[in-house]
Amino acid sequence: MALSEKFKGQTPAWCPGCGNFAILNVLKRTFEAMHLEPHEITIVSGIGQGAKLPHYTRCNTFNGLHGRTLPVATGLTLVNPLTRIIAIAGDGDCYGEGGNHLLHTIRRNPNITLLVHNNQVYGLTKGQASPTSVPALASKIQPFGNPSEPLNPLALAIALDCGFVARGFAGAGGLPHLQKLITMALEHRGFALIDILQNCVSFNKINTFHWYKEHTYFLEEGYDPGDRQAAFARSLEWENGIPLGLFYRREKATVEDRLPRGDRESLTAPPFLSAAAVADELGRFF
Amino acid sequence: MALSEKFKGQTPAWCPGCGNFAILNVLKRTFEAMHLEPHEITIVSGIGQGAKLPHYTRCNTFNGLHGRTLPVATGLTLVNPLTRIIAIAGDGDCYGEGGNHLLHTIRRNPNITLLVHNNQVYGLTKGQASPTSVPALASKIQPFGNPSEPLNPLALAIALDCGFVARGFAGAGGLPHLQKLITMALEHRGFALIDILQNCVSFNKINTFHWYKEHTYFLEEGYDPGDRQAAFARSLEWENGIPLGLFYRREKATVEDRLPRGDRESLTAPPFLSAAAVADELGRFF
Amino acid sequence: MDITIRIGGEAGQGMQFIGSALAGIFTRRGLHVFTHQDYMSRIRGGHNFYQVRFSDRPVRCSREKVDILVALDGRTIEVHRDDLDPRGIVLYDERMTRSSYPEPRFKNIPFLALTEELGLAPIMANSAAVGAILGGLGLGLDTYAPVVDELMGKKGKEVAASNLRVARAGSDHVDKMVWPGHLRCGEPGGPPLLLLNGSQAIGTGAVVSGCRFYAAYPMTPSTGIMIHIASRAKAHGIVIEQAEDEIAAINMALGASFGGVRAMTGTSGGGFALMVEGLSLAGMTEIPVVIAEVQRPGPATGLPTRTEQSDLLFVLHAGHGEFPRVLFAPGTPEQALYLTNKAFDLAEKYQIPAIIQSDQYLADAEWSYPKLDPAPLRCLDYRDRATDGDAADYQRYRFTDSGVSPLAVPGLSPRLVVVDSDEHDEEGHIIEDAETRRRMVDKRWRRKWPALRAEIAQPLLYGHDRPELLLVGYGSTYGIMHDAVDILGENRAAAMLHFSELWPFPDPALGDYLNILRQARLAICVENNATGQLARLIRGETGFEFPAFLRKYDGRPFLLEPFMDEIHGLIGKI
Amino acid sequence: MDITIRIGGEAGQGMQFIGSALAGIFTRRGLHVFTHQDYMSRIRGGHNFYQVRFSDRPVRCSREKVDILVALDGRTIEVHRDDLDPRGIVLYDERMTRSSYPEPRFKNIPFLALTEELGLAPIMANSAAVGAILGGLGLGLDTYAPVVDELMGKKGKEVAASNLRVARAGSDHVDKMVWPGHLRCGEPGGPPLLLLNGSQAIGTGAVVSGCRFYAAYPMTPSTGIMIHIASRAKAHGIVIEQAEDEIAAINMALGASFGGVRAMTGTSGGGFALMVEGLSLAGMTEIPVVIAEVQRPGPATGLPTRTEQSDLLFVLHAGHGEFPRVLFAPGTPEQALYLTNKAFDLAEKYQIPAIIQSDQYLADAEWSYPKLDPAPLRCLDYRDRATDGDAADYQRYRFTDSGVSPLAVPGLSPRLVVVDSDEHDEEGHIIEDAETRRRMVDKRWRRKWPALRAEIAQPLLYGHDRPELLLVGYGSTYGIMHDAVDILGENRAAAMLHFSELWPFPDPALGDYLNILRQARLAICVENNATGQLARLIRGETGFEFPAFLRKYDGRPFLLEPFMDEIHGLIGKI
Ligand SMILES: Cc1ncc(C[n+]2csc(CCOP(=O)(O)OP(=O)(O)O)c2C)c(N)n1
Ligand SMILES: Cc1ncc(C[n+]2csc(CCOP(=O)(O)OP(=O)(O)O)c2C)c(N)n1
Ligand code: SF4
Ligand code: SF4
Ligand SMILES: [Mg+2]
Ligand SMILES: [Mg+2]
Repeated sequence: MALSEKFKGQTPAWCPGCGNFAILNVLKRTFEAMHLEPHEITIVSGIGQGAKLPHYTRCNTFNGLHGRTLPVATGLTLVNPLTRIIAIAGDGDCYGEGGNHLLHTIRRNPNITLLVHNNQVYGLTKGQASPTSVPALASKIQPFGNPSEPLNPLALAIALDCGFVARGFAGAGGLPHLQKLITMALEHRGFALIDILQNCVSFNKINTFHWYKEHTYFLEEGYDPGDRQAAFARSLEWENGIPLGLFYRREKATVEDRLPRGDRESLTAPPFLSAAAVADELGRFF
Repeated sequence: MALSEKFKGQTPAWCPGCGNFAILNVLKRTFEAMHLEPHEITIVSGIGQGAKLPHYTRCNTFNGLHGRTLPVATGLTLVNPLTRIIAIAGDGDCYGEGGNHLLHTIRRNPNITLLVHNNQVYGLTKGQASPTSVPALASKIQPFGNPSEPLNPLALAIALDCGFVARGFAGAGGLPHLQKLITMALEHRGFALIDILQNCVSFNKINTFHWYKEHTYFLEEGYDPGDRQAAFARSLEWENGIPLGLFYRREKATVEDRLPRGDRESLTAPPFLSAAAVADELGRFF
Repeated sequence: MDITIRIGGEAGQGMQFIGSALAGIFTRRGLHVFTHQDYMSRIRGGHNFYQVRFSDRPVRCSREKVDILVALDGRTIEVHRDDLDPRGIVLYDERMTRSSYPEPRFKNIPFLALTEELGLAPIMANSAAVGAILGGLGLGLDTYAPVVDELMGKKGKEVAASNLRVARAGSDHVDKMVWPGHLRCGEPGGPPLLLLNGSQAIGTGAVVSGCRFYAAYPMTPSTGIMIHIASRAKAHGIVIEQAEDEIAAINMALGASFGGVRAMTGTSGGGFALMVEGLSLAGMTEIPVVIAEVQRPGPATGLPTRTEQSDLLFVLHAGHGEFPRVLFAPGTPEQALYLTNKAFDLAEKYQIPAIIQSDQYLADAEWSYPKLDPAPLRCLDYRDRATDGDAADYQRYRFTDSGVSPLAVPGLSPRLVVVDSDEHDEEGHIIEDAETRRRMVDKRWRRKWPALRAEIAQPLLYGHDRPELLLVGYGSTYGIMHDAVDILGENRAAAMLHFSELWPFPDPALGDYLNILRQARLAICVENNATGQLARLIRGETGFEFPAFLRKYDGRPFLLEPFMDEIHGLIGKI
Repeated sequence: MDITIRIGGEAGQGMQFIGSALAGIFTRRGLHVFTHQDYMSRIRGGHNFYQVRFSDRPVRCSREKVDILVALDGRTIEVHRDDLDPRGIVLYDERMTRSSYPEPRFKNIPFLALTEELGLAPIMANSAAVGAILGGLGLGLDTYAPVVDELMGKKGKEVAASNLRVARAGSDHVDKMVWPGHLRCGEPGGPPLLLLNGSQAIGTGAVVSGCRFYAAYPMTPSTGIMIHIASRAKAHGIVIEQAEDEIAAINMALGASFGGVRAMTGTSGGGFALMVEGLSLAGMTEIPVVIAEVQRPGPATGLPTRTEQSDLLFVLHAGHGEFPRVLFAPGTPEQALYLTNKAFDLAEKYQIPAIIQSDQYLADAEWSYPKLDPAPLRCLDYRDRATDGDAADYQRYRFTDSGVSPLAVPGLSPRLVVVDSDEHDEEGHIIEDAETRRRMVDKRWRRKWPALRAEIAQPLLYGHDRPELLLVGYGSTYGIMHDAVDILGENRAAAMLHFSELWPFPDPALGDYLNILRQARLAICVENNATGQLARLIRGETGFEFPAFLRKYDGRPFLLEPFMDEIHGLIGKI
């Protein structure tokens, strides 16, 4: 299916060969397949290479600070139910600078789909180790490699009982699969995390496109994403093959379920109280 | 064993009946049993009720900002190997404000013992929900209870492959057990997390001392803390009994293992370069 | 009549109950009240006090001298006996203080025994104290029941009824005592007054301005604002979110404001420090947001439950890069209410962050008012809430003469709202060229500035209109300066110049304040800090150099008598 | 001779290689060099350039006019052709630019073909460009090999040898061309010069000051400092830690400094915003720390790879509560080196935070120097490193006349080091009483202040000593003001007043600068920002009002010719 002009945005400033192109493409395809209009979507992102994505399509956009994607998206979803909210972040963005927000957004369970463009490196700032970098990754400030263990975002999310935990790959064979994952995530009620393995041609010479292609495989048909223990076990697989797919899913109450008035009407009307209500507020201190 | 004066500090400002007294006592006992001197210990803490603890014993102390216990302790251990470093934090301190540091300190694996005084509430600020509060906990800013799911610190730590993950209870039967846990943690090479259930008489009327007493039990003799899957499974137990004990242990390289010169000599000498070395540094730009 | 009651004891003993009950009863009887609180950063034990000053005339600050000291423990007597007015009295129960005091001004009243005799719990002894005071003052227990009902809230009628019985026992007991005549009230007339503190006022200001989202992380002394708004949230559909940290709080507020509603956050200095990057984000994205910064003594954790005015220059300059902001520092709950409303108005009108700076003293001090007038409130909606339109019509950052571009609501229409923390073009997309950059800086800052500055009120001159003695301050020193001017004004041309709208700094060309400053024989800059931040600001903005300063930085507010002494000392030096 | 070479192309094409190679070769030949970089926030594509100015006299800023434009793509020609000096030339390869230019000043050189002929990879075509320029300038390839060896680092001898072959081909090719005579160098004499940028200078300043710990989170344009220190870490046992965020970075640095070593962190404005609470912690705990704040245009993410001086007042006032700090804004790499050393010295001596403010321009611009003198470096250890003593002897916050208390190392002796973010007593334990609070504020701030202020140098006056035309600035505008004064000084009494030690603000009573400001017929405040922050600071601290301003806020540095034009415009208005 050729892409229409509907979601055509600015020209990407990514390096040729960067995995971000594939993610952008899949996302546009997903929007088209789901018959979404640009104004029915909001992408909230941070700072990093992947985080530039919303400029390269068309939708409502909040391209905020490095690491602060999730609180912005949360504030938005708590008051405005009019758009599907997609949060886009890098591995540094979301697991490094913004790690705390991930923990607590999972606890809140807002209706947000989070796509992490996980290239296992800091791309935009030129190659430093990210929270998911392997120990062998060296850089000018880590001349002898990365001294910390890589963080396993899937295991983390499953430990926090995140309601939708998946891994995709921004590569040829993985694209229809990624589209399916994103579609499912957008249809999931509650917070959905998709960690997307994405090559960085400029700075990650270890986990290259081909490395990912060789090391990943799809979770088998019949895998049951309802089993948290099994999901945890599978999330720990890495050395002998990296599973792709939906690891864990559980529906539960979302933070929006307790919204007082996140409705269309409250957003079309000026936000003011009636004169009687104002008088009541001012008179409460007798 | 009566406590000597050696570790006697200021008079605690805690409420009578607070579980913090028990933790303080066990800690002093542990110091004495391990034949430590006050200057051989550094307690780094944040802000909260539990975080006041170092003032109530005698040791080197860095009582810093709310949430920032672990980075301070990390900076210290990276340059100064002379003391045993204990980090003390509240559940709000460590899992809320400072949540990001917990993730990354586990990845670094420094030689620090972290005690979390987990009373499942914000004590010092008067009873708001903490990251570990149960949904039923109500407060003046959460009049209808706590809308987020409680965070499971043990599952989180196991997911991140933290090398020492334990739970204690600041209560009668739990005290010798807690002392054993703290001793093991101090003897463990690397980062050790002990989440200590602690009653707050003033603000947590749900998880009271008696509630904890009734709902906790010790992990059985013969439980194998080397099995990560099993540890994860046991860490999820709560409703039908809360296990106490060492859930998971694994020895691995610590961040100090890559220290260039964290030795006593470098700390007794002024930090300056020789004249030749200075000349070399200034002449590197030809 | 001008009577000060101070109630002291350990945290958890219930000083707040006694004080609030008294203050509530006094205002219902039409008496003017000023209260302030002094408490430690602990939940039980230590030493706290609550002070209630009341009068038949308005009162705006606390006195040091105490007329009636209520001691719930022995330490209270030790700590406060030197503050007792020579004609003042002490009410205590020797079972609580664990010693008895033979001097006649020490009145041993068996609060505990009176309660026990009624078969009630010892904590109700506090009602005996309230009853005793009301009895002694000759005010009776008429308004006792409704006030305590309200204070008790959910705890129900039965408890309130029991409290009333204990209060009566206290009152009856005092009837048999010698009570100094100058501490009797007569029959106060007057309609009931309102009683509210700074936190309630800011919270109410937010509610009546249509605030729909408040996210914060608990931090003393700012939590009172969140508590007030949370108590009104259900009635008005306000979303309250406890964030995981202050960084999340401000980013949530910006997300919500982007989403189309008026949004706010609040914190104290340490939490504000964590919001600084988010403040700069508000500046760059031109998203309206209101922030309450409630000061406590710093640096760092400092004295968490005490007061200081030491974040003025910090908050004024917070945030990397250059962008306009509004900074207000109300001096009274009334100002806090209207300035919060004005903060929302200007934040939305100019699409900028607006900050209300308060402090622990203002936050917790209660003031009484005959009424709060809705008329000055400004409620205008500046958002573009159209539900139709075309994506091609709309640019979030369209260049306009005013610098203000239309602010649409995402999802309401086909128009796309694109905001960016990077420098951007009119559509909101990232740019790097010099020309667009320059124009966007002009739009965000230069174009908005003149109109924004014109919104700012001149500082308030109270007292003589050509004063020789001038007290100059901002924020919570309003009350003490006002009352001092009333006293000083009896002998000389005295006035107060109070700044509550601090940024944009009031334009001296639009008013007379700079002349007033210059012509005063003695202008004293009064600040609750160590380094004189307002004086520095005024010097920077106007060139005026103060000849004299009055500063306090021990975590406590100014009290009337020592304040007057210091002023007289400064006058003497001239 | 004063020649400017600008090399433009897409990110990733290797402009930096060409520029660095040329600059290195020039300085080895004893030529004075100034370089600056202009790059986008992307890794490949877009448009970047690197500019090298060299001369037989010192040069301190960039010119707008280009003598030799090296175009690695067609866009470079579009963007920069208007900047070409009328007598300037363009070097390009039509295969790279995808069009050819008939005018004689456009020199089509087949960089790619020359490389391919040697059977080498296309990326080495950059060496052909270097060779061509060296050939054209008449400098030869003598110093080519060692410079490229060093640039290539680990990549090994073989690559370097191949590069040399390509360079020779480029040089030979040019030999056959007409090359304008005024762009030939003759035989430069002089011993080799050093070449370093602001980041390297700050990094070196830290290393030679004995810094043992550097924690930071990557952020352009501050990362260069960390890269330099990391490159020296193994040699000197320096611990380098990439923190999870900037909050962690500053808290780690404080933990390390508490642990007994000199510690530092660095970041840009947005990251500094996140460090503000930690800065206040340094103030309260009196733990020495050095912070580099390397500015880029804000607010928020702004223009991440460009330059601005817009964080001055923010950084100066950052942090809740009141505490002393030091703020330096070096104008050159040389100043950056010595002021970093002074920052460490004062941080340790007064137990305060010391901040070095830089910006992208200073960070990346390279300057040449004959040598860097170790003599002015101050290396004194102020810590108490005794290994004996008694716990009872020691109080971390002992009251002293100077306000400075002994700073011991935890674990070295039985003495206990107790630090606290709450207000504390001499031992470091939490207190809440008014009296201790007041005394601690006095200790931390008032007592230290006079001695600290006396450490601060007066601003630098360069040029005429009683100037009628005075350029006033701070930080990275040093070079442009200096060179402008050299030009202006030919016709009039001109001078520059440069502030590099900004806080404590230089005491006007200790020098003559205020008189110089006042007596100048025209004092122009030069700032790379929109709101004139230095002018506001000077007005606040001295009362001096500038009559004229020169500001630039498009993310680019001042360039010599337009700068001179603007000054002449301002002179004309007088
Ligand atoms: C507060 C703050 N700190 C640091 C930065 C600099 N910065 C921008 S992007 C980035 C990391 C990028 O890595 P990642 O999130 O993995 O995204 P990628 O570029 O790899 O897609 C950093 C450190 C910033 N913009 N803000
Ligand atoms: C930056 C910052 N935000 C908020 C606070 C206020 N604060 C102090 S302690 C605390 C929470 C205490 O809860 P917890 O960590 O669980 O400790 P506890 O008192 O329950 O032992 C908060 C919110 C602070 N000191 N600093
Ligand atoms: S640096 Fe890496 S992540 Fe960034 S655009 Fe280039 S390839 Fe993609
Ligand atoms: S409030 Fe709770 S945690 Fe704090 S001291 Fe009291 S009982 Fe302990
Ligand atoms: Mg990345
Ligand atoms: Mg707690």
